[in-house]
Amino acid sequence: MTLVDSPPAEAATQGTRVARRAFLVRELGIGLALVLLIAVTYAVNPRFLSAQNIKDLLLGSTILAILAVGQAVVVITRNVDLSAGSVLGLSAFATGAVFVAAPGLPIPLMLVIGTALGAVLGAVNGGLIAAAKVPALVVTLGTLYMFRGLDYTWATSRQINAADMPPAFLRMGTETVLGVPVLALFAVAVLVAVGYYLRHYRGGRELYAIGSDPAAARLSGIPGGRRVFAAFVASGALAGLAGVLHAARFGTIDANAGLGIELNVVAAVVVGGVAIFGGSGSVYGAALGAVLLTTIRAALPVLGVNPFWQDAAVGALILASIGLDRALSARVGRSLREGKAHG
Amino acid sequence: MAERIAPVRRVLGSWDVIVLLAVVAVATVGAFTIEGVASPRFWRFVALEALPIALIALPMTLVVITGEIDLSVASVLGLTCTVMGQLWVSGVTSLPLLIALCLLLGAVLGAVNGLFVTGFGLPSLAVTIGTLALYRGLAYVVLGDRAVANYPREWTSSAIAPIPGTTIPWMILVLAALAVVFAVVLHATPVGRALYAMGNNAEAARFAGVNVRLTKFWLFVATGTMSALAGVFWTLRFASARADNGSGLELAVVAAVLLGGVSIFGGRGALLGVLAAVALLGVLRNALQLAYVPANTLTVITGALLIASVVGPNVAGMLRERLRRRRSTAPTATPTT
Amino acid sequence: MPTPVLALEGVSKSFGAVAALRDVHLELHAHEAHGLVGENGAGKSTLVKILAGVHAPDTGTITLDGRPLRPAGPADARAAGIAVIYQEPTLFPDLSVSENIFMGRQPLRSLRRIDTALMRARAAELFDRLGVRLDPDRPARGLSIADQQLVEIAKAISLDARVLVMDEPTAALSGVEVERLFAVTRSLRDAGTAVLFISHRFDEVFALCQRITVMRDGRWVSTDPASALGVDEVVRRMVGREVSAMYPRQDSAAGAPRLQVRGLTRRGAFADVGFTVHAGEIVALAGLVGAGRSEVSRAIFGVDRYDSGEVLVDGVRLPPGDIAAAIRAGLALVPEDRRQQGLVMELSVERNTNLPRRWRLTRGGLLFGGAERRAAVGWAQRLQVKAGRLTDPVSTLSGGNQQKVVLAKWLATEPKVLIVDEPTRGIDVGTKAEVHRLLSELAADGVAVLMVSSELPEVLGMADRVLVMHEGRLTADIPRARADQETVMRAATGQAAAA
Amino acid sequence: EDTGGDPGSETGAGGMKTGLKIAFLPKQVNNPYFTTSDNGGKAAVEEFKGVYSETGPSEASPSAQVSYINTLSQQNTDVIVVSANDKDAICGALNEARTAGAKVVTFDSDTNPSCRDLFINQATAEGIAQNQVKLIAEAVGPDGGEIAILSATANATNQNAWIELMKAELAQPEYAKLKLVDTVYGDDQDQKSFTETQALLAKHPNLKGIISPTTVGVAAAARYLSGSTYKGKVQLTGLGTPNQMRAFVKDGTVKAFALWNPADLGYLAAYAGGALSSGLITGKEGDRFKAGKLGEFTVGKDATVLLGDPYTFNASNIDQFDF
Ligand SMILES: Nc1ncnc2c1ncn2[C@@H]1O[C@H](COP(=O)(O)OP(=O)(O)OP(=O)(O)O)[C@@H](O)[C@H]1O
Ligand SMILES: Nc1ncnc2c1ncn2[C@@H]1O[C@H](COP(=O)(O)OP(=O)(O)OP(=O)(O)O)[C@@H](O)[C@H]1O
Ligand SMILES: [Mg+2]
Ligand SMILES: [Mg+2]
Repeated sequence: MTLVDSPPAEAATQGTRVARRAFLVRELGIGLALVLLIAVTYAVNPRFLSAQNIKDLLLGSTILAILAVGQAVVVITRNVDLSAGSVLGLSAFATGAVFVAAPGLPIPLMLVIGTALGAVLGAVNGGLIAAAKVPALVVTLGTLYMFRGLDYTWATSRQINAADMPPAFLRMGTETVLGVPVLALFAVAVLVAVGYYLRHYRGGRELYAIGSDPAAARLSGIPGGRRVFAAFVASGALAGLAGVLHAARFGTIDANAGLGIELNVVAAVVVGGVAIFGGSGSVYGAALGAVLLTTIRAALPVLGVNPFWQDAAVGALILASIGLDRALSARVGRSLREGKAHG
Repeated sequence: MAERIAPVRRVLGSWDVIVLLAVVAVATVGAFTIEGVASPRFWRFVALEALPIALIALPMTLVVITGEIDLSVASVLGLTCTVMGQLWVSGVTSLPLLIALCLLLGAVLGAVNGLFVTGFGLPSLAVTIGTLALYRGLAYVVLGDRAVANYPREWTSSAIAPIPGTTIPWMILVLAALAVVFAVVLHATPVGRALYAMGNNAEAARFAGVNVRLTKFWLFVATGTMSALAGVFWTLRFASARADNGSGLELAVVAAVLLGGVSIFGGRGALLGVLAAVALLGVLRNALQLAYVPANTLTVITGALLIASVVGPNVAGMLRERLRRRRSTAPTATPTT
Repeated sequence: MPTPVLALEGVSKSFGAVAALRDVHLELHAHEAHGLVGENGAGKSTLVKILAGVHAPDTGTITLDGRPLRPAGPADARAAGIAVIYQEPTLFPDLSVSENIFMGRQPLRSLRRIDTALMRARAAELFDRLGVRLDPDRPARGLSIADQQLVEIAKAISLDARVLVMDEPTAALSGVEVERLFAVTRSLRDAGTAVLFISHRFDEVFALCQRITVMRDGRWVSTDPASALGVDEVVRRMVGREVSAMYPRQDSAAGAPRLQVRGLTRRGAFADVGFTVHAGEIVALAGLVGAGRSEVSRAIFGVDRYDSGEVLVDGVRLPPGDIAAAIRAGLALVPEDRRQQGLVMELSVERNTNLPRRWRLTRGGLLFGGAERRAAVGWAQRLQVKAGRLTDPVSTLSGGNQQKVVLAKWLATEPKVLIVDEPTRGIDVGTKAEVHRLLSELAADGVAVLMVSSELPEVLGMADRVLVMHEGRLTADIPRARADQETVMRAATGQAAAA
Repeated sequence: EDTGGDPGSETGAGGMKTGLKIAFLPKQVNNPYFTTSDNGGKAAVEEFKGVYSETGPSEASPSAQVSYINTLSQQNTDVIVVSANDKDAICGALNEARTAGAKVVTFDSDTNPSCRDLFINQATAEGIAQNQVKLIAEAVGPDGGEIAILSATANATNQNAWIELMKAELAQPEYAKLKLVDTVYGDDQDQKSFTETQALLAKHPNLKGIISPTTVGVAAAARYLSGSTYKGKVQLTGLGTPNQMRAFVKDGTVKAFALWNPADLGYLAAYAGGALSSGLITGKEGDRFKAGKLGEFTVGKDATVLLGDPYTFNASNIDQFDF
């Protein structure tokens, strides 16, 4: 026979309240940082919030935000997709090439084509990772090279200029609805859709489960392989979409589109409070992270920061924000344990 | 998980040997089919190119085995270069002193990484993405758009001077010596055992008296120092200190480490394989360049190799299972970052 | 005899060299709880995993209601109506407790969206039924092992399955929790569920089960009505020999003070804990689950820092929070959570055994394979670790054998002070007696043993003195002579004035 | 002196050897500007029956370029025509190649004179600086105002030389009304140049004009302006290719911009290399050589050959060009 127990439950619940509040703060923290940054910059130079500049900020964030959402979906499953930049590059160039071949192509169809291309490339990643059971970081580092190489080989230093693409398409890159750029609307739509799915659908929750403990996920009968595969297809598709939007916004496309952006994306996701080891975080946070990074880059010159200091500043910010995030989750952890303990 | 891991591990165990054979194969085939591969100059160039990557790959291997990663190495290299240049123009004219100061700087930069990772318990992937930007940024702060190039001839030539009677740069000997040190530490000392242990389960390692944080901290310091050494070599070889020196090198290093059979999850891998992988990438790249293969194709090949390096062993492992007609389906962790 | 709900016929399974199951058969009937007992490594969990669809049998058939069943994975088995509680908890630390329970089966509302409110409500219901007080919204991270096990149980019960399989569900539970579990299980059984129950505690098996199957070395040995069996008979069939005394405590003269703990305090865990363990003494640290005993032992060993107080070994003060120093001073801790804290699962038995004393095995600062192997072999044999090869990863060993490796690894350091947290949790009778013999031998050799245990018979059977903790404070120090159930219980529930 | 390979002995037009192995090594492949100039070189090499090849790194870094220089010298190339990513970093490799028998001609971006035989200068730095400042002054108009420069990478040799001279030029009394307030770097990346432009305008409310002496930068800046409210209010000029700029000249974003003809640049470089390797010239001041359709050129001091003055494109003439 064994001894008797009396679990201190009230303490526990009170502990978790703290926890939930802190998790809220998690996204809030980034939001506040963003507001603060904008406020300061505005104080220094009011033109920072001119209609034109706000539009530019939103436009600037759009592509990174879409990539970040896709990346977050993957990171939540305790994986990573380093090939996002190369996928964007391929799809952006494809957009131009297709328009050169078929100038009359309807724009929605083009969006579909780009997204589909991205999805296929994502499927390559996901297939290798899920079927061959190999680490995502290695595979996507490999496809980062391969996709970019294919892009180069295909483009053979051809550049596709604004003149080669339908004006309507390029207008989409700058047009606004009630001051909000069309592209930004794409980003918002994507964000809300993905966010809602992850929160309110079984498939979405299972992604979190897989990231939280892959082995346990398997024992609970979650089709880990299929889910991870899907996550990479999604990430690829979003990168593909981002590619088309990139073409619309920048008008000129060469094989270098999105070169080296992958680390920015991962940074945005991490800054956005998505745990790099999976299981926690939200796409909203990731998107916020993307907006924050873009705003910083836009604000530093306005603040008169010497261009040579800008990279340093961005690096410092990344460190600061993951530090903050850690501090918060540490507090959560403590509140949980002490909620459970005595004295 | 176990029954999947076991056979895979057996293949991986010999993986470094496989990579080594691949190097030999490429070299021999190249020597007969591609004009110039047989010549000593070819190997001199390969050596010069591989050196900085190899230097950084040594400590990086240990870092990855403990389950961490350092993406800031190339930025450390760049920052060291600029500081070296700045010191030189501002009148530090003793090479030993310059080198000492640079290595010190590297150690400090590594220590900062180490502090963030072990002190504040942040994921190294995130931290070093941050310092990747930070250190590169600081490099621009130091030299801005300037490039420092007016080093004494004897310095620059001594950096790439060959071993008397050969075409092989003498720095290879330095690399070899360092490689032996790292290999012994990793494979034949209690420290090495601890590295593998903490790479698999840091908590259990801690309960067994391993000072996980301190060990990792020093590994990051080592990585910073070696990156700085690579930076010094870089500066002297190209006789030019610029803020963008060696940008993007981190991926090359990580690629080599992974191709060398080190598990990105930590806990598995060997130094021999990594060095072989560095050589393989170097030889392959130069040989194909000689064969007029365009840069873009080389990029594709690098990627393909990387993927093969992980898919190969795993598929081999699965096939072994099939052969054993073990239709077992134990839980296998989905790949993690 | 009615046709069984679930039947295994000639099932075999081997992992590489290890034959975990050989031609095993088993029949589970509705309205019946079926006990499965066997030594560590007998193949119980493997059998469970085959029922759960985790492993596919190499040979043999499973039939459900007379129809052949070939689950492609856990999902299939669950769909077929088989609910399983695995030996190791399988929770998602980042997700809420209620989501953990309903993962993959969350109740839905319109547009196939998850009905969070309903899910929370159902979870709360389950916890009431089990008499557990847990906040369904609480993340699983940070749950004690006991609480984790309870969530697992809630998960299994929520399935309303035809067959309920439980692999050592009680290993981490305290008396009340076990009683509630049994109450619920009985009601399910009476409602027609077929139950398979695995445990190393015979009192539980006999209390719950009508039929008992014994396994040995992966083979089926016997299946009989519980009424027709006695504990001794079961033990004999399990072990294949008579088990010597369960508590072979030879008295050893208590020597000089070895471990001295003074005023140890850690905010939120324990306060002002002070005691002394002498050479050759076995001191038990008893108390309710959650009394803070593990915390104390962790603090002593330097895993956790403490706010005040001091720890001395042979009169020498230990630097707080420095495990390496503690080990050098001759301290050893067999931790509570062996998988997480005791072992490096992917490393070989050998590497695990040598880890704490890797420095002592060096020659000229270097390690040599031969020395390591010899060092490991000795202890593996002494504790009769069942493993294919010493170079196999520990993850391939059975639960109990993994525990033996943990013991081996610490005994190998030849400690002056040995702290064992729940030393026999999840260990079979044979090994249990073995472990107890080991502990008293060590004591006889002058080792000071501090034994954290929730099993009163073990406490009373082994200890020279019994320290009792209640809510993080030391409430009693009872010499062997006066130690009996009531005194310990009263102290543990805080009814006794501190001794 | 041994030319490394064995170019066919019989000499062709103008005493130029045939079968010369001439390799173009741009700052980076996948860059349209260099593709145009290299194709110019290709045409020339075919004219004098040489063997043309183009190779190079996919990212514009000196170290990568060095690797390709080494490869070329191992392939016993007769002439290496290179645009330097760094004026010092590739010197060692170039000299090693020269001792192995190759002739080195730099174009577009020079190295130290000590490590090449000839530099083909697209236009004197002075010429470019004067042209650019003149264009922006005309565009901004008589009452002047703040102007800024959008450059390529912070380390680009030629860019920095031009910027220095522009500053000198702006110091002239006739430009007193123009005030250079900022210099930013687009790293010759379309996207970065684009966002840098946008930052410039946010930072300097009174900005009247931008000079972007790089094809990538000026195109990006033009595209940003044409899609923004600043179109027409903020003037832009720089060095750009007609095909990239056509749209923006037509929609009025850009009044005029300049460039030499990159195809001609490559063409001339190839001929110069051929002449060197055929021993027709040695690269000393005063040497003269024929460059096919471009006629005769004279080697200036520092072994430099000047292509000519930058050519100014505007709405009236832009449609006559296609590159
Ligand atoms: N995944 C695996 N890979 C290799 N061998 C395994 C694996 N799982 C179990 N084994 C072996 O199969 C045998 C039976 O293990 P199992 O876990 O079924 O024993 P058990 O009866 O559950 O013991 P315990 O009571 O300690 O839990 C053991 O010898 C073990 O080493
Ligand atoms: N890993 C953990 N994270 C958070 N809280 C924990 C953890 N382990 C234990 N606890 C909680 O800390 C309190 C003390 O746990 P501890 O295990 O020390 O008690 P104990 O007396 O050792 O009980 P046991 O008999 O389980 O060892 C318990 O309420 C437990 O729920
Ligand atoms: Mg078991
Ligand atoms: Mg405990």
